[in-house]
Amino acid sequence: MIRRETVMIKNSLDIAADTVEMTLHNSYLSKNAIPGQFLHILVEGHTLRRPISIADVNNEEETITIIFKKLGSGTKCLSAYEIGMTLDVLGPNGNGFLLESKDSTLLLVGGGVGVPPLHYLGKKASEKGVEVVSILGFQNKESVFYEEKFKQFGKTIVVTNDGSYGERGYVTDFVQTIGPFDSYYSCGPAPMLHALTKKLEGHRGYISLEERMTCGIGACFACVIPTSDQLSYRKICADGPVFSAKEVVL
Amino acid sequence: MIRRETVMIKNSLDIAADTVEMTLHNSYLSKNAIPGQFLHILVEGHTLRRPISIADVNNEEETITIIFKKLGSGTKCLSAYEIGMTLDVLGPNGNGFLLESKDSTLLLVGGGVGVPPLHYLGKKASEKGVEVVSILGFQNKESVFYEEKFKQFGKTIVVTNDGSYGERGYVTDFVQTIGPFDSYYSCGPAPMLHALTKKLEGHRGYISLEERMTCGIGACFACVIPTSDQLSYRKICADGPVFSAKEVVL
Amino acid sequence: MMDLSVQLPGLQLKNPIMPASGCFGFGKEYSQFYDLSKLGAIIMKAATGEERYGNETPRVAETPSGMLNAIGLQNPGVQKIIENEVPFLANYDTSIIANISGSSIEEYQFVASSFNQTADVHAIELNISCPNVKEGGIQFGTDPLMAARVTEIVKSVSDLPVYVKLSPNVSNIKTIAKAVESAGADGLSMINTLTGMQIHLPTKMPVLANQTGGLSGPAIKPIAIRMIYEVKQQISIPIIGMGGISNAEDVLEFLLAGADAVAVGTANFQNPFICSEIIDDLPTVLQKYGFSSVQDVASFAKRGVTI
Amino acid sequence: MMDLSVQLPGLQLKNPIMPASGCFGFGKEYSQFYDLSKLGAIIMKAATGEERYGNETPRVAETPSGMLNAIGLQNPGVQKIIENEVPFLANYDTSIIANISGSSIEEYQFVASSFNQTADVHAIELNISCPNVKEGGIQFGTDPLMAARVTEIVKSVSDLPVYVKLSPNVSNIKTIAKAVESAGADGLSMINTLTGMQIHLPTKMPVLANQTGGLSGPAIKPIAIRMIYEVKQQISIPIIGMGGISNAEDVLEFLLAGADAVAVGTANFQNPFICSEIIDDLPTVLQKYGFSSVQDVASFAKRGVTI
Ligand SMILES: Cc1cc2nc3c(=O)[nH]c(=O)nc-3n(C[C@H](O)[C@H](O)[C@H](O)COP(=O)(O)OP(=O)(O)OC[C@H]3O[C@@H](n4cnc5c(N)ncnc54)[C@H](O)[C@@H]3O)c2cc1C
Ligand SMILES: Cc1cc2nc3c(=O)[nH]c(=O)nc-3n(C[C@H](O)[C@H](O)[C@H](O)COP(=O)(O)OP(=O)(O)OC[C@H]3O[C@@H](n4cnc5c(N)ncnc54)[C@H](O)[C@@H]3O)c2cc1C
Ligand SMILES: Cc1cc2nc3c(=O)[nH]c(=O)nc-3n(C[C@H](O)[C@H](O)[C@H](O)COP(=O)(O)O)c2cc1C
Ligand SMILES: Cc1cc2nc3c(=O)[nH]c(=O)nc-3n(C[C@H](O)[C@H](O)[C@H](O)COP(=O)(O)O)c2cc1C
Ligand code: FES
Ligand code: FES
Repeated sequence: MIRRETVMIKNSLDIAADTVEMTLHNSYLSKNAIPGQFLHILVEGHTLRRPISIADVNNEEETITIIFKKLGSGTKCLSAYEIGMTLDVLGPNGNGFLLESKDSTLLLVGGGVGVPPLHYLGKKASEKGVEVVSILGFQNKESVFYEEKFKQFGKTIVVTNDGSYGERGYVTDFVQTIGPFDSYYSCGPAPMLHALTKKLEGHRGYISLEERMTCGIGACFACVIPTSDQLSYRKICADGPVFSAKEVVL
Repeated sequence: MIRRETVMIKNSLDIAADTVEMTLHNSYLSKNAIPGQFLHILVEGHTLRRPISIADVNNEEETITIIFKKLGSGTKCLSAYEIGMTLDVLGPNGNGFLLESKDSTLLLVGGGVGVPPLHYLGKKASEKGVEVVSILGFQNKESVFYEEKFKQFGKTIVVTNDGSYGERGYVTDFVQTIGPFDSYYSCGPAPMLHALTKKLEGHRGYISLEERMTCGIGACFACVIPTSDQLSYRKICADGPVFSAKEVVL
Repeated sequence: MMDLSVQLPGLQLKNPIMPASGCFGFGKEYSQFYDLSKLGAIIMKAATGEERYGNETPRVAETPSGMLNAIGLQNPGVQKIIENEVPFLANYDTSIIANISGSSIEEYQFVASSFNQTADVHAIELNISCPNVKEGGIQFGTDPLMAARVTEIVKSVSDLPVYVKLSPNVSNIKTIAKAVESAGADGLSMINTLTGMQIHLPTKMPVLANQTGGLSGPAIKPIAIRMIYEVKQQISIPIIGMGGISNAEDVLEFLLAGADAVAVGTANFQNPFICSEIIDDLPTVLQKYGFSSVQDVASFAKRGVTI
Repeated sequence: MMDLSVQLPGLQLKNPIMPASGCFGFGKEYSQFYDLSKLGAIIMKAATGEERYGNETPRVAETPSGMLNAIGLQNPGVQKIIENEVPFLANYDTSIIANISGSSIEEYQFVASSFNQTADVHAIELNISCPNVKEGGIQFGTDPLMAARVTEIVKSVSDLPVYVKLSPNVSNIKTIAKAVESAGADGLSMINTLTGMQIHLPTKMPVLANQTGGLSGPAIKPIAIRMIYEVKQQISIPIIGMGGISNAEDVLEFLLAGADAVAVGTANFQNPFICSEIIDDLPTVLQKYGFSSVQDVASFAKRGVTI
């Protein structure tokens, strides 16, 4: 159930270019969040909340980790919050990734700030003994984060657009180099998801989408996306953000 | 000359009901401010700056003291600034009180948050060897501040509207009980200034006025007041806030 | 306990607070946060004759102290709303107001008469202020004659009281208000959003796929207050006020300006509990400023001290 | 150094930034903060035929991301402005624009012809959007015929280019824009303030002595952008854009919407250095979004990519 919770900032760290990792203490959220869900975060001086994915949960410490890029005024302002300060968040929002029970190998494909939700998913899958292979795409060397963490789950390929770190190119250039897998899970910019779902058309896949949001709980119709048959629609905030790759029109 | 300066909050103290004393470090302002001038303070999240009088200056420490009442959203927000934080202020604004060179006895009459500017004036006059008599009016016991400080300058009568501290009544009830004085200087709510200037009609007097301000530097015509002859006007922010009691229509 | 009740045509409100149309869906999502019976009323999202998909995304943008939206009246159509949404809301002890919209007089007529046969709907909010709604190229909401005509026709098919929701995008709101009052409106609802635009610098294109959208939130509050104040002096039907309300002080400001009840829109997105919290805070705020009930504020405003 | 220059009728601007009328007085106060020669132009405070005292105080109020003002055109009258204010500004290497206002066609005519004989004034901004300015009870700024008439008459007595300043308080800004263009306007200036009100809870009265006032500041920016975007497609004369500008990104947003130059109003009150700072920041911002000059942005906007 979505609740409005106060979270306390336990840590805030620059982990890559313009990229901040924040650790938030909150008992309810740490107990209830599943991978792929997001927090809807109120940032002082801003009308609308900002949706940010849950990148990790630590049950013992009762913390949730988020990772976000300083893009516009809201995320810049959020990055200026200091340790010890509190935030007003709604959460956990959205449906989250559901692991297929019979999967033995997963492919994770993340691009930029699409990487964070896949981290918590990979961790959960890995804990269940599923083999996790990851392809992580970033703009350049300075933007890379969490490579070591994904390596703990299994084989991890890092791709940068300019080749300044790892492989050069796009994540889609590398999905063929991976052995067989049962399902893929992906999050990243729309063009990446578009190319990826096309390339992996035969496979069972799940994608997490982004859209400008208002309520974040399914009430306002800000974040709809048409279903593949064009006959209906889904609300990304409430029916998603995770969809089966076949369900919606990208 | 008015400058835009960054000041550092060195101290912030609740000194009476909803009344905050803040000590601000800034070299330029401490060197240049005279009694009766004000700072035009930018408060985060607010379109307009807030005018607040200079209540004291410490030349050695290079600090300025302001005293303000938490009334609306701006002063509430200002009171939440913590020690070590900085403020963007314009200052010193306005003309300030000019001491008549031949005065040997001054009467200061302050009401509520009109008391602060008189403090710095009293201190300066006292340093020059002028005798200072003060009548300070407050709503009630909880609102009284700076009595001890004024007592250091000379005889001080504290008046509260409800009689919960000092004398009961209005400051105007006590101006007759004071011996002879050369000039009076007053700051406080408009009705008080109105009653006082009427009561002391024969005397040389100076009053400091308040009005809603925008620019605070004389450019926008927000804060005008008609002159006594009704033929002209003054800008409170730039021509004032201090006027000869005969100069303007209250 | 302070009496917050308000009597309006067709509406016995326990308090003057209701969520604004389009900012509360059909209530379901917010029912997980608090008991909807607490609300004075609920204004449902706009209903049209048939299902509508609405505009392309992005549909929303953030602005200083406000937001733009161009949802485009997405809704499942009046029949599905009556079948699936009204019964859910009818479980709560609160009044239900149906916001109706259309692209033609006939569509308005159809939607209004559909709700007319629905037991649990207490009033109609007639949205003549949506930018999508034009006939002969003119918006109903900006032309007094058109506004009066659609009001008359909806009144003619409706036994429910009709609150006409006015557009602020007009030169003279008083003329429109008087026109719809003469046409039989039981009340007014004001204001809807102001048309605005934001340009996205990286793409150099409007942020909203629809290019323009409706500006709402605290930014527009001074305009809402002015319009309500102006209109109140010209009419004798009640006004449901809205536009930027985000706390109980704002509610009192609207009541003093001449509103009889208020709706809260954009603020629900920032704080889903806002209507409930405002209802809790209202007695303290009224008392602080010397009022003993909501009716007391209304009488004060009527005595013409502010107006 | 990036080329920020803009050529407009009568105005060779070294950059597109100028303080907006009424928000910079006659420049003197701001000259203590920076060299006014840095500015593209200066728009002076409104001038009327005779000295005006303006409205009672309070004249200003703060609103969410904005403010209300009801200064009421206080000014020393056109003669004193020409004698005392223009010579001071003429010391600076910047263009001077005279904002003119009046209560009648005759007054406009008088003020315009007075400035016409003044060597140092480069253009006239014709303020038809001030709430005080009515003839026959109708504001010039909200009626296309009246707007055209006053434009024609001012043009007939003026050799200076005339920029007509439009009111946003209208149902259809395009109609007014086209009307004044046909009447001979050399350019437009938009937008003036939106009429608003705030009620002071302790006194239960409007904060402003004048009751209503003009809303300005970031709150109205989306409305300004929308109106400029709409109007640009209908006319071929240049637009000086304004309404809520407070940084260089805002300037680029206005240029992309269709403004040829911009004015900065309310932001001067928060930061007296704002125009100077925006001029410093503009090259970096233009570059960041791929532009090599202000002219480059204008060409881009004209190619119709945004418009
Ligand atoms: C379900 C979901 C999960 C997300 N998870 C993450 C994450 O883990 N890390 C991360 O860095 N980013 C994430 N994003 C994107 C993040 O929400 C935006 O980067 C952020 O809202 C931008 O805000 P801003 O104030 O910096 O930008 P501004 O451009 O100033 O924002 C203006 C408005 O647009 C919205 N907006 C702008 N860009 C986006 C976007 N890409 N998606 C949705 N809304 C946007 C803002 O929320 C705001 O309402 C997620 C988005 C969604 C929908
Ligand atoms: C020259 C001058 C010196 C002042 N010195 C002091 C002082 O030393 N200590 C002190 O406590 N107060 C002083 N005041 C009053 C102080 O400026 C106001 O109390 C303060 O601006 C209120 O702001 P707010 O956000 O709390 O109230 P709000 O009501 O939220 O403010 C809304 C707007 O109204 C203006 N405003 C409201 N009340 C006043 C007022 N009384 N005078 C001027 N503007 C007002 C605010 O500046 C703001 O623009 C002085 C005022 C002036 C003009
Ligand atoms: C996302 C959104 C959707 C809206 N949908 C509708 C609608 O369907 N019908 C309607 O009459 N008004 C609609 N409105 C307008 C609101 O009901 C309200 O009049 C306006 O937003 C001003 O109030 P606020 O500032 O409190 O939001 C919508 C507003 C928003 C922000
Ligand atoms: C205090 C004040 C005084 C103004 N006086 C005038 C004026 O005399 N003539 C005029 O045409 N516009 C006047 N305006 C309107 C501004 O020039 C400008 O059009 C408007 O404020 C929008 O810009 P902004 O949001 O940057 O302030 C005034 C605005 C303010 C805030
Ligand atoms: S953001 Fe409101 S429905 Fe998704
Ligand atoms: S506040 Fe602008 S002239 Fe005084």
